[in-house]
Amino acid sequence: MQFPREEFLAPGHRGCAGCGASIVVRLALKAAGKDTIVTTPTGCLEVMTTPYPETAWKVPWIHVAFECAGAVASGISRAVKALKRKRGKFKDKKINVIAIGGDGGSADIGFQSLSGAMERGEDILYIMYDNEAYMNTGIQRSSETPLFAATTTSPAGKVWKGEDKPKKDMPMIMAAHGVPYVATACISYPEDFMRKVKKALSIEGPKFIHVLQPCTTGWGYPPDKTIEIGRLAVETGVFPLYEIEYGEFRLTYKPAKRKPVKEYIRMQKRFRHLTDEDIEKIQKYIDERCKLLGL
Amino acid sequence: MIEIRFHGRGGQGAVTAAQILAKAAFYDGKYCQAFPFFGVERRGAPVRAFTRIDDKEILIRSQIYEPDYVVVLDPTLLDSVNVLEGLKKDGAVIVNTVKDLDLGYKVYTLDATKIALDVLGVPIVNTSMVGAFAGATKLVSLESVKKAILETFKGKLGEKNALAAEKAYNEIIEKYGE
Amino acid sequence: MVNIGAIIYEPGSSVKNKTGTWRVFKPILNVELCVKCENCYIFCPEPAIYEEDGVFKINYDYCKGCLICANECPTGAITKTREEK
Amino acid sequence: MKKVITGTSAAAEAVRLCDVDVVAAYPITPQTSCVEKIAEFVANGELDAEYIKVESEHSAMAACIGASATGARTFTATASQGLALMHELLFIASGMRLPIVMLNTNRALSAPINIWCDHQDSISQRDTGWIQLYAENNQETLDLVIQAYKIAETVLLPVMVNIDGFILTHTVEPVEIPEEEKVRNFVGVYEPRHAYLDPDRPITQGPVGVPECYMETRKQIEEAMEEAKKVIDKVNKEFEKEFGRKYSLIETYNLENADTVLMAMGSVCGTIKHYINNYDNKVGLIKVRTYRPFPKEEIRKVLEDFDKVGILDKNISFGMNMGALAIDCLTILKDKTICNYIVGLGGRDITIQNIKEIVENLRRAKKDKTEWIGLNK
Repeated sequence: MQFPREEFLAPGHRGCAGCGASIVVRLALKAAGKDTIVTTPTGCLEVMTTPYPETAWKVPWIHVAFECAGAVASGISRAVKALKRKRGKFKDKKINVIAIGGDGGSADIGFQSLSGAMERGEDILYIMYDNEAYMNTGIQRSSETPLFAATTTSPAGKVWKGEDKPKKDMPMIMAAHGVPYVATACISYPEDFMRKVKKALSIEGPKFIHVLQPCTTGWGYPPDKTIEIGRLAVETGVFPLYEIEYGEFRLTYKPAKRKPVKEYIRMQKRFRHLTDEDIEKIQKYIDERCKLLGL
Repeated sequence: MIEIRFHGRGGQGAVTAAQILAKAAFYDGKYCQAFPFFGVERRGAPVRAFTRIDDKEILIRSQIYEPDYVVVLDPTLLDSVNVLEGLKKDGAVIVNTVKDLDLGYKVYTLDATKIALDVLGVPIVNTSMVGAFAGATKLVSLESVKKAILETFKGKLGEKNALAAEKAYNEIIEKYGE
Repeated sequence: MVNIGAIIYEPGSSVKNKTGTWRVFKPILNVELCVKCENCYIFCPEPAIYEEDGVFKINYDYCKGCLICANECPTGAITKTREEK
Repeated sequence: MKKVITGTSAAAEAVRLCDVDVVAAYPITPQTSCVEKIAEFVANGELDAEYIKVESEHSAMAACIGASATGARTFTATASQGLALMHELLFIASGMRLPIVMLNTNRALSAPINIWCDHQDSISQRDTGWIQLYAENNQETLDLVIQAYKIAETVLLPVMVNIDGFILTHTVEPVEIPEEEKVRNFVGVYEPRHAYLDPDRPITQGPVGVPECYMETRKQIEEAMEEAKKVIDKVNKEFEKEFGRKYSLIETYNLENADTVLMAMGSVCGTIKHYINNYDNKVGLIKVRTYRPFPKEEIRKVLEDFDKVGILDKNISFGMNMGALAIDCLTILKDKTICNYIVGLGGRDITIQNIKEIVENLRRAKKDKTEWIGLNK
């Protein structure tokens, strides 16, 4: 495969060395192309790409607040519709309206606005880039923080073993809205992610892609391992890749043999407090989930 | 300035009656204002609505405390609500009832429920009572009342309601004279 | 002068910010060993790897030295060295 | 054409006449009938707009921001808790300089929950960088919404048109509805000059405002507010020329005959005028129609020959025991006696008797003070 060479995210942004969020954006926009408007809620991505007077974005982009990307994207999408119909603007072009929000801005504080947009049937693609905690404010627990992961608000201590709840199942919640397309993806599988973005954009109505994005700072691993860890999340079944198209579930990647979760866990500082027994609990949880999905 | 207070129950259309009366006054070339008592009442609860009519622009925004007229859409309210509260000494009351009433004021009564049932098939008396008010007070013309009703209710429903108002108007004239 | 509404009219103007100075380790690409799998290109978070005249190159003005490229290179064509400052 | 309609209908008519592109709607008493009426217009093809049935007021404002930033003319309406929920986004709308127009139907804030009128909701948003206009009646409501688009799109600031909940929203009275063509010529088509999301011109809106630029953005908003006074004045005059109804930043009533002056905003001004006409023609009124930007010079000028003023406030700044209008006037009327009358909170009716009490109290007053009028014993 030859990846499209056009870049819509410019270098010079302030992301950490080894940042996965910028890889999400590069891949998504290579798939979406030029005729795209992006909105990003408050978060790492917004902060690292737009300190005035410089912007890394080469597509029209807007940030409004933390909890309203779904509504902002709705407003953009409807404005494009109205201005096309009433004033002949945007010519005949199909304009992609994409929201790219973190797990906090999407699954927590932005959940209501996202749910509203999905339920209303807005013609938007919502990409949740999931790094499993509030990285922008310094690694606090979100509803996407996995079981036993230590964050600054779910620290490992004498009593606590880190986060006490598994991840909130966003793609399934989004699918329950009856939207035409839901998918999971991981930056370590760029062809798969880009194919899903393209497919989503070919469908009219609300679309949701949950993309796993390892975070060197928040997860505690050397920056060169961002892609390797993402790959392990998929190969261990911790983060299965699938899509739900018009209600039909389909695995898009099935590892020949799932690797032990331990391989994934042991690479990350956020899990370093765990005993083999604890990891066994995670393994059991993941096994059950994989069984449910046919993995 | 003439001030009118309507008493009804939630769902009977007292607010609409006040608005139709205001519109009728407007069609007669007058200034008008109509508003409900801003309550949290639901269907069935006693409600109030108000209309002001004047030859000059109406500027006042306070509620009505000393009405010139009181219109009672539901006779059961006479037992539970002081419908005469603040009514001016020379004021009058128009009541939907089959009984003869002695309220210490000039009273006009009619069986608006019967008119409503005959004409509309439902016991909603608001339009009949506006017709009765026009007949009793001559403050607005029957023609304008009918026009206001036709503007408020579209099509057949409007025509039926206009007819109910006319019947009530005539019944009052018949009973109390011009 | 700040633009009205703090709007930025120059797309991709972050290129003015040379993030290459952040680097501790420097990736070196040996073109001889490159099989053009594009891993380094597509996984670069900056992006600081580009294709020119049929070969991939690293733009050291922006490369922050994360070394994802080296980690993902299947042939060992990218090696790390200490940045000499 | 003159029609007998409510205040919310009057605002909805204005939205239709202004050919608004995107409407975001969420119900809240006493605003709801406004977005219901607009829904009717859209459903019947009388207004060609995208109507977004959002799931909260927060999303209503967020959708308006997104739509306005894409170059669409936008509208939403709210009240009380809804406006409070929008709070952070109000700063964003003005900070991004988006000409959004919003109807706020003034209503008290919880707790205890209260659906009736006072000005605490909009006054609490005083410093969000929105132009705030207050209407006295339904005609003014319609006229101000039309003018709001022209003002907003000229100075690039959002405009909040405030009307008293129930007192105007649920009251019908005759309103002149201008011809559609005339209004459309008056407001024109919105052509965004600074902000619109378009792939052919990829701009970045809402970036990180680092300390090196943030303060300048605040100064620019302040300058736009100052400019807005001139623009509002100009739009008022153009409106009068086109539609015959006269508007100004502040309005005076019977000041020339007055020995006693009251100052107020919104529908209570009507009650005061009624009082003047029927009970006491030695009272004058200053009606503040444009509250932000605050018409300092204009107020100072009309009060030149008076040494005291009675200011009615339908809001209270807790811990100051004064309302906002009076507090604002403290700074511009340093040489005058300011008597502040807190009235009409949470739907407490403001009666003719109350006005009389205020006037008598003011005539006796020797120094600054605050009185709560109409409290139950």
